[in-house]
Amino acid sequence: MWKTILRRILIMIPELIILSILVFLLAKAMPGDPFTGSINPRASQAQIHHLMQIHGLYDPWYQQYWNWVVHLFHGDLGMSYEYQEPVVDLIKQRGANTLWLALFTMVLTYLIGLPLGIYAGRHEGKFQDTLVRVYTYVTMSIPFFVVLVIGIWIFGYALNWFPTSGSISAQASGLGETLISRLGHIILPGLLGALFGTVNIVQYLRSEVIDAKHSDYVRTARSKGVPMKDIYRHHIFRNSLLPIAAFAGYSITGLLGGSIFTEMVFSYPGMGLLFLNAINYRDYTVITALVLLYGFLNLMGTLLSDIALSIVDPRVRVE
Amino acid sequence: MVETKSDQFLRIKDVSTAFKINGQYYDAVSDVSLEVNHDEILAIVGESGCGKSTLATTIMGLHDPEETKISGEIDFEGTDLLKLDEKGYNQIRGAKIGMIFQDPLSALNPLKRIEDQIQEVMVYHTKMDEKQRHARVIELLNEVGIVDPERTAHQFPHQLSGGMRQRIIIAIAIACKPDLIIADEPTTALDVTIQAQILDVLRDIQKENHAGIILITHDLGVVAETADRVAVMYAGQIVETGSAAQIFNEPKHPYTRSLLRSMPQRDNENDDLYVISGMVPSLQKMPKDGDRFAPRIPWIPVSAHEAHPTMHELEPGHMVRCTCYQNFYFPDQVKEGAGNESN
Amino acid sequence: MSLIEIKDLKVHYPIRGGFWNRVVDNVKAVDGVTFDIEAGETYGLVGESGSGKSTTAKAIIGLEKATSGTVTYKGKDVTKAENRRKLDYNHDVQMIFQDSLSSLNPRKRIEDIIAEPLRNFEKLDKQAEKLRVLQLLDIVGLDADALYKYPHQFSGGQRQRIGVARAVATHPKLIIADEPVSALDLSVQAQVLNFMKKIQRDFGISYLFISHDLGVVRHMCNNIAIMNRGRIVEVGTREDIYNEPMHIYTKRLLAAIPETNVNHRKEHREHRLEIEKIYQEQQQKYYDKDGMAFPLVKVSPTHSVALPPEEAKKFQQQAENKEVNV
Amino acid sequence: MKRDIEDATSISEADLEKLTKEANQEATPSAAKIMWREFVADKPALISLFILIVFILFVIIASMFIDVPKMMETNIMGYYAKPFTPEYWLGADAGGRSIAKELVVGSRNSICIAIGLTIISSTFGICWGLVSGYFGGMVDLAMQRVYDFMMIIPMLMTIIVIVTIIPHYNAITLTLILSIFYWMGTSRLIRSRTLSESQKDYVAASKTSGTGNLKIIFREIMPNISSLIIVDTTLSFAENIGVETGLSFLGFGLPMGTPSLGTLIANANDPENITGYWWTWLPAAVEIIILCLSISYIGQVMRRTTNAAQRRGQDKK
Amino acid sequence: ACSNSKSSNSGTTKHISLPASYTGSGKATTAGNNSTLKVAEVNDAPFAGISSPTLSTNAEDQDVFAPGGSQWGAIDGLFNVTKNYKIINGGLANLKLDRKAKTATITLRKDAKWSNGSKVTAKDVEYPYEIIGNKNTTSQQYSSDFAAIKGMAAYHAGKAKTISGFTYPDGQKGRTVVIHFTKMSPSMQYLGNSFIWQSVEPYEYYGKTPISKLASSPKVRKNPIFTGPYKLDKVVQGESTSWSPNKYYYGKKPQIKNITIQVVSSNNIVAAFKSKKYDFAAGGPNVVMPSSQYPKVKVLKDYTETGIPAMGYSYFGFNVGHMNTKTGLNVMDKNSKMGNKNLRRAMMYAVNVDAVAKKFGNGLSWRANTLIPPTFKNVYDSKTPGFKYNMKKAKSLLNKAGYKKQGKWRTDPNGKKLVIHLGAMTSSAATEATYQYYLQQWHKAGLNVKMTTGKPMEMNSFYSTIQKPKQNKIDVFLGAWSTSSEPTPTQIYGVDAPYNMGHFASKKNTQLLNSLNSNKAWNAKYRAQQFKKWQRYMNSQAAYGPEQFNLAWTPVNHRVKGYDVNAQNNEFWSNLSLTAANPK
Ligand SMILES: Nc1ncnc2c1ncn2[C@@H]1O[C@H](COP(=O)(O)OP(=O)(O)OP(=O)(O)O)[C@@H](O)[C@H]1O
Ligand SMILES: Nc1ncnc2c1ncn2[C@@H]1O[C@H](COP(=O)(O)OP(=O)(O)OP(=O)(O)O)[C@@H](O)[C@H]1O
Ligand SMILES: [Mg+2]
Ligand SMILES: [Mg+2]
Repeated sequence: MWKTILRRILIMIPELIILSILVFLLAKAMPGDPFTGSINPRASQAQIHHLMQIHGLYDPWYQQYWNWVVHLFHGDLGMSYEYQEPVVDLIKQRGANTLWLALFTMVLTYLIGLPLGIYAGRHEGKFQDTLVRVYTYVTMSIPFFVVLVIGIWIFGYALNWFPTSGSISAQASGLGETLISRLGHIILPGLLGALFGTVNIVQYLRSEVIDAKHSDYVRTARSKGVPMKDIYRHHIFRNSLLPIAAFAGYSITGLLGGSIFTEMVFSYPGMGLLFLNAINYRDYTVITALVLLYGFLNLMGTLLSDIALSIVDPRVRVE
Repeated sequence: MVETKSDQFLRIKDVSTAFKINGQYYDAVSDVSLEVNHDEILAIVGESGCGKSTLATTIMGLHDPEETKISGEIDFEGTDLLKLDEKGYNQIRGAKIGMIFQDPLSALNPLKRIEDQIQEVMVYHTKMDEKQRHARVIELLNEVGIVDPERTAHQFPHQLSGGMRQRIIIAIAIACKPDLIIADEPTTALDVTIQAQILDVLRDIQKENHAGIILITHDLGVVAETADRVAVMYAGQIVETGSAAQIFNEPKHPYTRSLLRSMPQRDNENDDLYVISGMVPSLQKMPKDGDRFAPRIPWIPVSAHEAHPTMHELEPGHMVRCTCYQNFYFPDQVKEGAGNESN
Repeated sequence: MSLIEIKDLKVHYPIRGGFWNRVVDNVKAVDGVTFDIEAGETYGLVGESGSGKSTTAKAIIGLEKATSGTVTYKGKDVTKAENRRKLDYNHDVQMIFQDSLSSLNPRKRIEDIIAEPLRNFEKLDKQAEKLRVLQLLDIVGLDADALYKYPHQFSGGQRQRIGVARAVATHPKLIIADEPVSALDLSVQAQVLNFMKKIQRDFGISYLFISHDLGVVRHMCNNIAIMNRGRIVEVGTREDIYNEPMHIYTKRLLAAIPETNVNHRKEHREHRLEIEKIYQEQQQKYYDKDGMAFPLVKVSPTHSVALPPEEAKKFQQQAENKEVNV
Repeated sequence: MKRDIEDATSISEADLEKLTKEANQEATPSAAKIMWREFVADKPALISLFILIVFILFVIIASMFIDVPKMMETNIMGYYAKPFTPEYWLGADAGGRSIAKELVVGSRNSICIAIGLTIISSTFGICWGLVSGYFGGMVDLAMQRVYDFMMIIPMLMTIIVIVTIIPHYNAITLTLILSIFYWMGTSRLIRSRTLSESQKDYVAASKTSGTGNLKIIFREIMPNISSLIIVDTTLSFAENIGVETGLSFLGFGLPMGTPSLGTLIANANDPENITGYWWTWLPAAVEIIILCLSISYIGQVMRRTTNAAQRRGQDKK
Repeated sequence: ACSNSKSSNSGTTKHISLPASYTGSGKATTAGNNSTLKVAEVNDAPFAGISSPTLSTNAEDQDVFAPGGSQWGAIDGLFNVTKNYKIINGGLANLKLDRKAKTATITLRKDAKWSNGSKVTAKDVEYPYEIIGNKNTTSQQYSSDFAAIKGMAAYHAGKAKTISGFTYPDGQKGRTVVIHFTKMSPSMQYLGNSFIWQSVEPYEYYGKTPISKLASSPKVRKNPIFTGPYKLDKVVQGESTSWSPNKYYYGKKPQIKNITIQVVSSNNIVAAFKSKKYDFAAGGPNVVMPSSQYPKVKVLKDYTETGIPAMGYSYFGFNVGHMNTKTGLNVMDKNSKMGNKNLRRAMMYAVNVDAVAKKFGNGLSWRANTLIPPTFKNVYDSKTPGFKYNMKKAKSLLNKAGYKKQGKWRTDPNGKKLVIHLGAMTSSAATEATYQYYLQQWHKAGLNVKMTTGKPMEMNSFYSTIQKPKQNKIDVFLGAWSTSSEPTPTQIYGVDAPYNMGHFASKKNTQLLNSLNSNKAWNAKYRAQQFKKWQRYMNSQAAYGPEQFNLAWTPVNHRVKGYDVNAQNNEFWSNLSLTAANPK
């Protein structure tokens, strides 16, 4: 088991290296530089050259890449040009926000999705099932950002139930108030994200439940005299839930991807918004760091899922 | 061989099972009557699609009531199973009737340990505590011939070979010492050597528990080796029943005779085998009336068949459907080389 | 000269493991198999599940790469792909599969299925091709209206016959039949077996007939090889095997065949249990310390058995003596 | 004893025509026909199909009659004109451009991108999956590594970076860029099906019949997973409409002067526009919802058809 | 309240005039003043959070930390000013310029204190210069003008540890600093000039933090100290700041207990005002409320719109030369495509900026007539006509200059095909619509004008193209400048200015620009006169054509009293009070 994980991690390393080079080159290939954007007539061209030199932006790319890698190993992802702050600190702040939102969304997603999927599967073909399926159909057909825009407008502005921007209210002080304020800011985006994100879970779970329902081992269980409701509990739910639980690793990465839309619409200062800004400001260090980080998270997500699956499913367990 | 009434603990009377296909019901099992006695193995044989499994699952009450229509009477130790509700059935399934399925891999929950799967049946039908149940599991595994029961109990289905899995299924079926065991093709997926072992196990269990066994198979060899009584099924109907000796030594119904004749045996080593022309009709194409086997013996004139075939008792315990057996002959016995091909 | 000679054929599958996922061991699916098939005969290959029958068949026809050993056809080693190509090997050697449904492409019409080898090996024009397909259908006893149907519209026996028609299409010299009837009902099985015999009579084809049903093998084959754990433990004529089985494994296998004679069922069972007991006792003796069978020893001109070394010596001496005598 | 095939049968060239005719009468309807029947049986799906086809045709034909550069010209007088006027019957946007016309052209652009993206990425994904799954071994291993690598690339972010790098991008380049990142799902699906399909005996039969690898892949295996391909392609088409739209919403989609459903919906970025100038975004949003709903409905029907076909295949075993 | 731009005259067109101040009716209440003033910072990205005006590079940071200074744009500001941004006494420090000695003496007031209670010292006045000039600084403020301070160049090159041009008559901890210049400039009298830095930095408080690390240090980001009326309570990174009165503030006592400034994206701002989440938008005279939102905001009953002409303008630039990289001077190319003055003028006349402003500006923009924004009333030339739409004139100018029509398009005077490329940045839909409009107008005049890449350019691509010393991809471009409170345009249009991206250079231009900083210009009248002369000259050359001026505006909630963004209001924050506990 541990060996497999370790081997997987070893395989990850070259992938990460290639990704980092790719990302680095892509970022470099973007037009403009971090300083032209904040063009200030008072700053002389010489000063900008000076700044470019300090930041090593005139070096050949491999040199820059090498420097970057060396720093990376010291836990230093460089300075954000725009924010004048170490990228690590920046990502820590924003990452915490995104993580909050992502976790909250995920919890909600599963809280909504699991019962719904099971319910639909259990009542396959009945009215309730049709209702759930209509919900999944419609949600699936609306682009995520339309959901967000309509959601923020109704609940944020028209009804004024939820805050519409930021991650915390400016007035909140003290631990309790801070927590409540933070929660208040992620409820709406989290809920919208969850409503959207449940679709896959519901559909997957529903068909898993239906498959399990018709499986031979359920027939065996019935022939043992196990009442149907216990069969659901001990056999069907368990067997259909486990693969889904194992896929949680993947769904985290999915959520992180979706965060770009959520954060943009809700002006929520997380990594997605940071990325969009970094793109506009040509904040290379931030761009490379973020893409690499997301790549790394993707990797971890798959790894986690694999591990979870092998724990959960004896068939893929490695002896 | 006349049995007293009390020995017949399972009496199936005029049971029909119909499946709903495109809104209409079609009989897969029609008017089947059978008895099973204590201490006996009743084999049901027939080609694929004859309704053997359907009959078995009907007895077990495993059909979805919305998709099937079942009529008749299944008297099991004094209760009519078909009148039971789900709750009542659950007290019988596993406790009084055990079932063994054909595909031993898919019949086990892949995510549960062997031990848990065997224990489950005890949880619902006995008052044993965890410890007792474990002891019983080990006992059962020994009984079905598993060499290292403690280890096996702890394993998952995929870690076992096909023969071992089938033994587990048997262990589950006999865990509560049921009076009746229904084994639906328990050895079809297995090698001959393992098949022999499994059949041995079944027989031993039956002896020990005085259970009755319904053994479903299409392998006549298996029947000949194990069955006390045989019921031959064709197209949802029983066409012949009798003791093993009656069926194998004096087969009467054309279908039984055809089946036996199509087996490769020592005495027909160098000849062509006999081939039954045509095939089992699908449910929708099942003839409503008359002898269902008639289309497959076209050289026998229609007049030889009964219009509404019924069972005829030839000897005590030996029953045959339709009187056509009296006029039956194999085509090559009259005309050389005719009709041994078909499609 | 034999039609095809298989010599010391080995097929090993690597088992990967350890930290670097390197090959740590091999599954010896086939481990040194030697036999010849004569023209026009049916050669039986019997053994329990996993003994390597299918793998042998696949290696012979070229679906599986042989790890070592040779398969000699027309004087060339056809384990090499280029030799197969040069000889148009698959024109002469064809295969019938166990699962008739899976061996016919469900998306192709019968015409295209049967015509496939024709299109590859004999460039016929459209009309001639269709005619040939119709003739083949006729040979296997199917009507012309099967031409544009799909495999799933046929019964198992009919499908297996379509498989035979395809195999026969190029007029091959050898057909390898890997458990052609194990999935079929009794009556259908009879149909197909009859059929294979008829074709053999008509075209003089050889079969490599693989099965684990000894009853069927007895019905079909002249020469039989018993396989166990990747090796052949006993070879001989039908009579050799059925009447004088010498290897404990063969004996056990034969004893396990269900007997249709109800009257002797008790005796039969006792016999089986006895053999089983002997098997459990003598098993050690008949296999080397790796659990593999010993090399074959000739016990009669037609009969060879993988006997343990001590017993083998006896026979070897006998043979030498005979040679001296001659 | 040895005979030729001709000798073993009574059928000769003379019977050919008669027998062919006989065979034709018994010929089984093709899969396409079965699918069509399924559609006819399912009225909502039929309506969906009808809507979709008519809509796509309408959009493509109608947009031919629209002079796009002229349409995209600013008409200062029409600034946020209200809908249901003779000139702007769906109103106008901030540039005084007719929403109705933009909708037609935008739909065409979005749909064409989605079609292009679907065709390119699906074709690539299918070929990739087929080759990888069929050959297995080292080929598969190497291809899987590439796949793994593609999977860890944060897609949306990388697309945004690439879009900002390319100075002169248009609908075609955008489609190509997107295609780089949207083949993996398909390829995985196809690969796993190909793997199991390759194990089946008919592939072995083809090999022993002397058929070449490529022919086996594309003529034997591919038709067998065609139902999967059709369903997957349909569903990814629906998804792909959203891809371009989402990017345009973020501001990294189609360039200015090329309207798309996404640029239209992006009008809703301003919550005030949602009510104030609802006509600027609502029609596009409704259109997307209807399109995607119809497509997924069609996809469901196709999925059902293929399942039924499979079931039918297995029943007679 | 007074409105500065009421007068519209020949040079400009009509536009909405908004008051620069607002006072809600009723009396300020304790409940109101004890509540929180909610200010919205309109920005699509989180702010960077650099509180130091010396280090920060963007307007958002200046805005969210504004209560740390007495006025907008004057965090830790030193000086009070007049309505023309002329420095006067009475602020944190007084300024005395000595032209003969070439010194500037800055004297801090006695009660000048940081919000942590420590004294503002002379060193604090000097420290910004060290930060700006430091070799490893992250500040982007260093300009060539600083070299006029003695020793600055040496310090900037890393040759000296200190800047020798600073002396402290009563020690570094004292109250007086004398800056020694190599030359004096009349612009030194005005706030925002590029010789004298306008704010202080807490030297002691920063302690040993190296200058290169200053921008990321918690002392700048998390717990900065200020000299203004409010002290910072909390900063939520990138999102909001909250403030309470600074008891050490030297000036007028602030009345409101709490202020929060929170980032709101431009898309959401109207909806936010509609649901009364904010009192007004941050930025004061530089507030950036999109003009497209004006009609939606105008209808809000509980808000009154205020506005002031923005310190900036947009313009058309024509590429007429290149930058000689050796000498660092811009050179005009006589034969360049846009070298013909009449062609440029014709292009200016062909576009109806009035119409554009009216339609897209919602009345908040108007056609600019010159390259100096009207806020600077003393130097702004309202009489210059600019380029009022006149297609006839445009055509005749072209005809006269020899741009004859051949087929659809005009050719250049040599009969060669003429294709002109317009470079413009991606922007709002409305702005991009105006690009299309301009193209249409030029086409009507017979000029084949195309967008450089066929579409608006992304900002970075735009600048990297146009800032090349020599380029021929962009012939005409649309740009915008915001100016500091001292509008001398030398660094934009000077012969050595790198931002003179059209590379316009002429003797007359150099001469006029030099005269703005000449000795004579100490005379305000002369200076104003030269400013106007320059404006007229630029119009006649049309190398840069003014496009639009606009109002910086914001709605102000009716509970707010004393909102006044006029320059002379040196106590912006202290003058504010509230009449209710929540926005009405
Ligand atoms: N759930 C069902 N719905 C509709 N038809 C069914 C169903 N189950 C079985 N059938 C049909 O009923 C008939 C009898 O099926 P059954 O499985 O009982 O046959 P069997 O004798 O057990 O055959 P096998 O030997 O193949 O197991 C077949 O024609 C089958 O197609
Ligand atoms: N591709 C493979 N990789 C690894 N092991 C394999 C592979 N194919 C077959 N084997 C192993 O080789 C052995 C022989 O398999 P083979 O299929 O030849 O047996 P068989 O005699 O045909 O059995 P059956 O009767 O079940 O068809 C088995 O143990 C099997 O697990
Ligand atoms: Mg069955
Ligand atoms: Mg095999």
